[in-house]
Amino acid sequence: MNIGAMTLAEAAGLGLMALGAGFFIAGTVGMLRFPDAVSRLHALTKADTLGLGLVVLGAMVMAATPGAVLRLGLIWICVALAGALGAQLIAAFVRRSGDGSGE
Amino acid sequence: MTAPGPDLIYGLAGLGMFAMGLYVAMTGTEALRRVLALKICAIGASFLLIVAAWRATPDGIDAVPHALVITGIVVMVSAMAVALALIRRIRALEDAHAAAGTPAAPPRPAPRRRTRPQQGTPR
Amino acid sequence: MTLADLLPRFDGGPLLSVPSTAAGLGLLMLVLLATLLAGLWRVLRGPSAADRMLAAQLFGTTGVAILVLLALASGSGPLLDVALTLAVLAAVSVVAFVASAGPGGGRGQS
Amino acid sequence: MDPMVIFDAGLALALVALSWAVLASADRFASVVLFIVLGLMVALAWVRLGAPDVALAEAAIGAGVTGALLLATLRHLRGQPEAPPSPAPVRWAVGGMVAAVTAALAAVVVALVAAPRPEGLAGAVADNLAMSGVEHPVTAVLLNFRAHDTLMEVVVLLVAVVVVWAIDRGLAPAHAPQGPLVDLGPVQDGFARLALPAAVLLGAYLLWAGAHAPGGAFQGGAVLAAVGILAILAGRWRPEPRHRAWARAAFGLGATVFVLVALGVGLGPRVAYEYPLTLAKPLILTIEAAVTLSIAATLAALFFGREPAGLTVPNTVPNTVPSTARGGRP
Repeated sequence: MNIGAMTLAEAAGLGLMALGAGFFIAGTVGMLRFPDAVSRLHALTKADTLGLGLVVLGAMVMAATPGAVLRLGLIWICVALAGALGAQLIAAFVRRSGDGSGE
Repeated sequence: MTAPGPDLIYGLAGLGMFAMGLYVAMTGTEALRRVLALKICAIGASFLLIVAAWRATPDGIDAVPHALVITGIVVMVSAMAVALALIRRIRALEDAHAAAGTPAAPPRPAPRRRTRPQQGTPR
Repeated sequence: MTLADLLPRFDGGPLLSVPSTAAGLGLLMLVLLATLLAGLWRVLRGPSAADRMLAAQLFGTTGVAILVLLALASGSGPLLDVALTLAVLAAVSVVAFVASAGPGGGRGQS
Repeated sequence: MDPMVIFDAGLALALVALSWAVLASADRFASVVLFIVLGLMVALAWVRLGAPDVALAEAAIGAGVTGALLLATLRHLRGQPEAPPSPAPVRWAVGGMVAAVTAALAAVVVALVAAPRPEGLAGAVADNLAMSGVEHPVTAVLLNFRAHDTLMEVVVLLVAVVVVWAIDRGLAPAHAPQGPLVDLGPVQDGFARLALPAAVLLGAYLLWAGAHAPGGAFQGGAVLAAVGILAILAGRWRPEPRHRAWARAAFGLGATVFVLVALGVGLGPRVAYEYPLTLAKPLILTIEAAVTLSIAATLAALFFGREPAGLTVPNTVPNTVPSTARGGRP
C-alpha cells in the first residue's frame, strides 16, 4: 500500500480522534461544572457520545480491516443506545425522587 | 532501565490494593464493605499473577496465569453472590426480629419487602 | 471459515505503521485518562445517587474510547471485542441502579 | 514509549485511589458505584498488561453481573445504620500485620522486577498448542491442559447456586420483589427488545471466538447472564416455581457434560481430558457450549438471589405476612 496514502489516513484519523478527545474534555467539564443532575445529563448524552463517535470514526479511518470497521460501528451504536437509555432512566429517576438539585 | 515498566507500576499498585483489601476485610465491621474488600484483595493478588505473566512474555500471552486469573474471577463472583445472599438473609432476619419485638420501630422505606399490618396505609 | 478471515487476529498488527502515530495515540489516551480522573471527583462528591450513576456511565464511555485507542496502538483486534462487550453491557448497571433504587428514592430517604 | 509510562502510572494511581475510596467512603451507594468504576479501570490495566482474555472476563462479569448484584443487594440494606468501627487494638494489630506482609511482598516484587526475565510457561503451551484442538492458548489451558481446574470452577458455581437457594429457604418471607421493580417505561422496553437479541448474539460470538482469540465460555456465559439480568430487571421475564426443573437442568448441564467427556475419554486407553486429536476441537466446543449455558443460567440465578418459590411462607415467624401485590407505584 502506498506509504503517502497511509500517513494521510493516519493523520486524518488522529485529527478526528483529537476532535473527539476535545468533546470528552467538554463532557467532563460539563459534568463537573453544571449545577444539577439533569443538566449534567447533557454531558453524558451529547458530549461523550459524540466524542466516542469521532474517536470511532478516526479509528475506522485508520483500521483497514472490514471486521474492525464493523465492530467499531457496533461499539458506537451500542454506546449511543446505552447513553440514551441511561439518560432517560436517570432523568425519570431524578424527577421521581426529586433529589436532582445541587443541594 | 530508565523508566519503570508496567510490571513494576502495576505490581506495586496490585500490592497496594491487596494490602488495603486485606486490612479492611479483617477490621471492617460492615458486611458489604468487607465483601468489597475481599474482592479488591483478590484483584490485587490477580495483578501479581498477571504481572508475572507479562514479565515472562511481554509480547505474547502466557496462558497459564491468565487461565488461573479467569478461574479466580468466576470463583470470586460465586463467593460474592453467596456472601451477598447471606447479607440479605441477615437483614431479613433482623427485620423480622424488629417487627416481632418492637412494633413501634421507626418506619423504614421498605417498599416491596413486606408490609406490616399495623402500619396502616402504605405510602 | 470465511468470516474468521475477515476478523483480525491477535497477532496481526496491520493497524499501525509509523511511530509518530503511536505517540499521538498515547497522548490521546493520556488526555482521556485525565478526563476520567477529573470525573472521579463527581463520583466521590455526588451529591445525589443520580449524579454518581451518571458519572459512572460517563466513565464507561470514556473507557470504551480508551480501549479503542489501545486496540489501535497495539494492533490487536480482539481488544475491540473487549470494548464491544463493555459497550453492550454499559446499560446493565444503569438499569440495575434505577430498578434497585426503587420508586421515589435514592438512598437514605428516611 | 514515554506517554504510555505516564498512562500506566496514572492508571495505577487511579486504581489505588479508587480502591481506597471504595473502602473508605461513608456512603454505601457511593462505594458500590466506585467499585463498578474500579472494575472498568482494572480491565484497562489488564489490557495494558497484555491479558485481553482476563480483561474480557472482568469487563463481562464486573460490568454486568457484579455491579447488578451489588446494586440489588444495596436495596435491601437501605436504612440500615452503619456499625461502629472495630476496637483500636484490633485495628492496630491487623494494620501491623498487613504492613509487615505488604512490606515483605513489596521487597519480593521489586526484586523480581530487577531480576532477569523468567521463562514462564508460554513456551510449553505454544509447543503443545497444535495438539490441543484449539488455536488460542488460554482456551487450550482452560479446557485441555488444565481441564480439571475448570471442572472444579464449574462445580464451584453449582455449589454457589445451591447454597444461595438454600439460604433463602425457611424462616422469613422471601426478600426479593415480585414483578418489575419499578416501571422503567417504554424507552426501556424498546431498548430491551433491541438489546437482548444483540447481547445473545455477542455471547454466542464470544463463545465461538474463544477457539482462536480471546473469548470463550466464561465471557460468553457472563454476557448471556447479563441478558437474563436485564430481562429480570425489566420485568420481561420472571422466574417462577415451575421453572425450577429447567433451571436445575441448566445449572448441572455444564458439569455433567464436562464429567461425561472425561469419563468417555478416560474409559479408553487414555487418561481423562487427553482428547484424541481428531475429536479435540468438537469435544472442547461441546464442553464450552454446555458450560456457557450453565454459567449464564447460574449467574442469572445468583443475581435473582433466591429460589423462585411460591409465596406461601411457613407460619413460624409472627407478625410478618407475605407481601401481597402492591400496586401503589408512583
